[in-house]
Amino acid sequence: MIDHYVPAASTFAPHIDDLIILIGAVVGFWGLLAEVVFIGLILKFKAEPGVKSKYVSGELPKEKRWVSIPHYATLAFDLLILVMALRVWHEVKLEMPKPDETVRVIAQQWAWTFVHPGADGILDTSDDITTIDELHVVNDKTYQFELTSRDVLHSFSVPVFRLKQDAIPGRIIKGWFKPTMTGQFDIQCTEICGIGHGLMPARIVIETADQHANWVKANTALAAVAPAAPAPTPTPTGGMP
Amino acid sequence: MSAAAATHAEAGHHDHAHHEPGFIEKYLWSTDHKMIGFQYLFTGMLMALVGGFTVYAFRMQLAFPGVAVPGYGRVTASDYNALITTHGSVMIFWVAMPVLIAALGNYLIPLMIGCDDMVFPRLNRLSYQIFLVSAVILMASFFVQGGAFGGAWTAYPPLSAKAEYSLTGTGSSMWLLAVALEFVAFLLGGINFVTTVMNSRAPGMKMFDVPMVVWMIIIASILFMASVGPLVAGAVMLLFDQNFHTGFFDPAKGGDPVLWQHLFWFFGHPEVYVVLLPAMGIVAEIITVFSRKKLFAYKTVLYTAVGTGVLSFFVWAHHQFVAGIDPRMANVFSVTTLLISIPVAEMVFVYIGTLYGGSIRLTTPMLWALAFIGEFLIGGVTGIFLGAAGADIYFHDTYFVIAHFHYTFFPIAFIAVFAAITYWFPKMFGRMMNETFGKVHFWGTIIPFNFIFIPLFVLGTRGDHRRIYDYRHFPDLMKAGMQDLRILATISLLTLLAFQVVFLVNFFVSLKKGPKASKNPWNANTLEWVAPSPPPHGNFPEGLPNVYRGPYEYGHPDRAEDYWPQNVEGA
Amino acid sequence: MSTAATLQAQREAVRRPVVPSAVLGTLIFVVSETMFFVGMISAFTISKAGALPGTWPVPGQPMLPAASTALNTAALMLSGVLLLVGQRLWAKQHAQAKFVVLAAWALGLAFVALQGREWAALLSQGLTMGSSRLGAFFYLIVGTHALHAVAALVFLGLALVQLFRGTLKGGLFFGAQTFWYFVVVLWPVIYARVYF
Amino acid sequence: MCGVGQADTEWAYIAMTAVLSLLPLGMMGGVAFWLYRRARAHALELEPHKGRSGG
Repeated sequence: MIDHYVPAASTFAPHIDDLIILIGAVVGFWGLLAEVVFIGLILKFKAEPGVKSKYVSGELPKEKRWVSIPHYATLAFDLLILVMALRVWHEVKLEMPKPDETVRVIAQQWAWTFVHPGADGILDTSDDITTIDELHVVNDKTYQFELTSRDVLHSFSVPVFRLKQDAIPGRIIKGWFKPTMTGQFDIQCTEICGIGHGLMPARIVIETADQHANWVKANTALAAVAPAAPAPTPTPTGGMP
Repeated sequence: MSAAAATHAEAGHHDHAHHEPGFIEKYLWSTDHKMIGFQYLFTGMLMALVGGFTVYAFRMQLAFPGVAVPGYGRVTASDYNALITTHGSVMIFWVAMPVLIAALGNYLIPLMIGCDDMVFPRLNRLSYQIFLVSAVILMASFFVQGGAFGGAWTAYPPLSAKAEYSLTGTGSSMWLLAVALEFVAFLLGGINFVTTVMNSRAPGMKMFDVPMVVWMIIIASILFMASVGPLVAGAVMLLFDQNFHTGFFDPAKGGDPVLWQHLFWFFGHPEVYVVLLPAMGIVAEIITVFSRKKLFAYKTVLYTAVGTGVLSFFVWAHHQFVAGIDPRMANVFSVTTLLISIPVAEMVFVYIGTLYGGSIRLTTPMLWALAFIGEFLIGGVTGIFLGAAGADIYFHDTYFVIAHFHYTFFPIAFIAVFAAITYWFPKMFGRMMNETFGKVHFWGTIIPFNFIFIPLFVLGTRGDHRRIYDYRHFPDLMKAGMQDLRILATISLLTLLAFQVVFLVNFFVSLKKGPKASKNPWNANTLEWVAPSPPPHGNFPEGLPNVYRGPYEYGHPDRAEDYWPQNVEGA
Repeated sequence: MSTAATLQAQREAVRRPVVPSAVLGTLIFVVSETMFFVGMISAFTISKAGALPGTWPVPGQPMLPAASTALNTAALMLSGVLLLVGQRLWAKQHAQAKFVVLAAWALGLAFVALQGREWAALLSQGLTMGSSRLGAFFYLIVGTHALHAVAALVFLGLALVQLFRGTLKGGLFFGAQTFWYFVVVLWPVIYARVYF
Repeated sequence: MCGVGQADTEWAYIAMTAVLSLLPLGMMGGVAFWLYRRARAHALELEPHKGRSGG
């Protein structure tokens, strides 16, 4: 339903979609039922000359049932939704699978800086690749991200991953994702961060391992000989499967 | 002389050359609760125009980015932020709160509990004056250097704390000062409401004879007063951060930006129920009168309202699921958030149950009250998506959230208020409103309203996020059809705004030329209908009414008439 | 005019409240005020808990004089107790009441004065609102408390003047007392949380 | 586990949550209960000075 418009490109994205559909089904059914009963009652009991309204206090147990039964139904369905919602929540935010690689995401007014670990796969070494507004990851690899901000609050949102996390200056917040599809998608800042908030688009590029290796090689070489010859920026290919 | 003339003079601001002595004492310095209610009502209506104009300007920008908006000009990024911030703060703090609680509370409480005035009338006057000052400060912030504050109505630091981040140093301090003053005003008002209802009820009126709307305003006031303290503390701290270089919320100085969010939402969530409950109360009054039915399970409604109030203190962190708080807290707050759906849903069930077996008259106030139930239900059920932590990861800060809370706040701040104004207009101004105009306005508001926010639900599920002034920078958000949905929402908004002219015309023409209203045009039971229309100073010239029964005795089998006013003696 | 008279009589009959309106109003106000202080104190608690190791107490900043403030605290507590005694005596229309209340008021004034001296010392040692988080919170919380203390002393002073003139009514005295008790009861909480 | 900032502030946040949420309810509940008792005493036409110590 949602992935028709926004592709589901991470391992947990389909679970979030399923949860949304489940909630939609439950509340949609009950909400619609309530609306139908409500409108039905209005139509059925429209004033007619000579017909006096019924005198119902609603205090008798027999009458109260009309409220208390839906009340328990609400409780039961709430519990169902809760269990499902918290399962997904734990998967996305509380569990941390062993990452294959770590990327650093630094937000500031009004750009994203991404630090990739480079060929050795370790951050804070000399072959780290730093990019602005473009994050390169490999399909099917588990990533840990370290999110921070240089000035105000920002929020790191990748709609295709169904992932969102606020960035807080002075703190490093960790999270994870595992892409399941190659392609280029939006990264958005979803926390208002000043007048350039609407100008903070970034892209995530999900590549195959080979494409990524090429990109790493090109950029490492670029970094090493940077003053000499600015090599053409590699344009990673990749599209929707 | 009459209240109608008084408010007209106040609203029109052109009656200064008036022959009656002491214009200011009479209309601006009055301690009469009705006059103070009108002052709040008209200030609120004026601020609603400001809120309406801001939404017009930024919705036009969203539908037609970069094109000069007629009547405003080009909306720049900083304008856009100032407009959304002002829209949010004005609609909640300067429209919903003053109209629902202060205006209706001031006007209705003494009349409905059968007393002549509030117990602290001068405190009441002071409350309005502080409120007016706060509104003036907020409006003035548009004209200072840098313009009005643009950090959204939630004002998260460090953006709101430092001028070099927000670029609106003066504007953000003025915004904060205005909000803090506004809270002081409502604090004074709230003390008054609770004390009045405790101590000045008409002879014979027991606690369970108090009409539901009065109960709801009282519970809302208590909620407000118990939750506002931490936010005022936070506002003081933020003001110090802005102006005296303290570092309460500044991570560079060891402060904690998330702390503000806790202080803000600790108030911010109860605030939702602070405005919801009075709206629910208004609807209870109107649906009982126009379906000629006793309110289904009066005590249940009361208990669910108290239950909602209690639970509302435990749900606030659901605004912060992805804001960097401990993710384990989401377990607790998801549970409490879904639990609060139970009392609120129960209240809606009770109202639906009240309709059963009634003799329903679809007058304009009744249409508004019924629309409130129908639309609020949609707002309520869509909240479940956001309270469920797992789904909130995706929906947080998207248009889904916007659509959801407008499906709650629009019914609260406008639908319920229109219900209240059309219902109590005869009492307030002594004249009837025009029903045809009322119905045109009703349909002209309800239909476009749904066409504004249903597209926004769709946009939200497609990942459209909030507070972006130009979506053309985001390729994924400009996919097929998305801009069309934005245009649809904007055109619906324009339609909705246009139909408000019908209301204003109806309101002001009826004020002058409407047919005279009798004491009790709707055959209602509650005590305000015992007083003349409009009530004079002191409310009950024939003496305070004695109360013999609860407020909802409609269709009693022992009576020939289908209503039984609270003050009429009888077995 | 007879209708006005009957109305007045009726109002008197109606308003035989469970608790006087002044009492109830003050009580609600105090509840709100308590939440205001609790907001600040919990903010302080979080900020202190979030300090990195070695940054609390703030290096290079003076320590808060917890020991000498114990004296201020004692003065304030005694003032509260004396006011309670004064209230009892006043209720029994005892002649000594006014002197007891005066003593309570003077002790309250002493508290504010001693606090002022402490502030002057801290300021001269370099603890200001902008110098550190401790300074910011200290002056914010203790300063707000001091403002409340001054306001309460003003009201209590008014009541005291009326008491000596013999024109004191219950409403003012009750309001001032409630406010003063609030100031007194709040202080140990602040003292325990902020100074240590 | 991920997403946590400074671990030391956790207990403080939880304590703050508890205090901020429970205290107003406790205070309001206390006032309501006291009023209820006063009202009952009032209704029974007991001596008006009876409940005075509660103030």
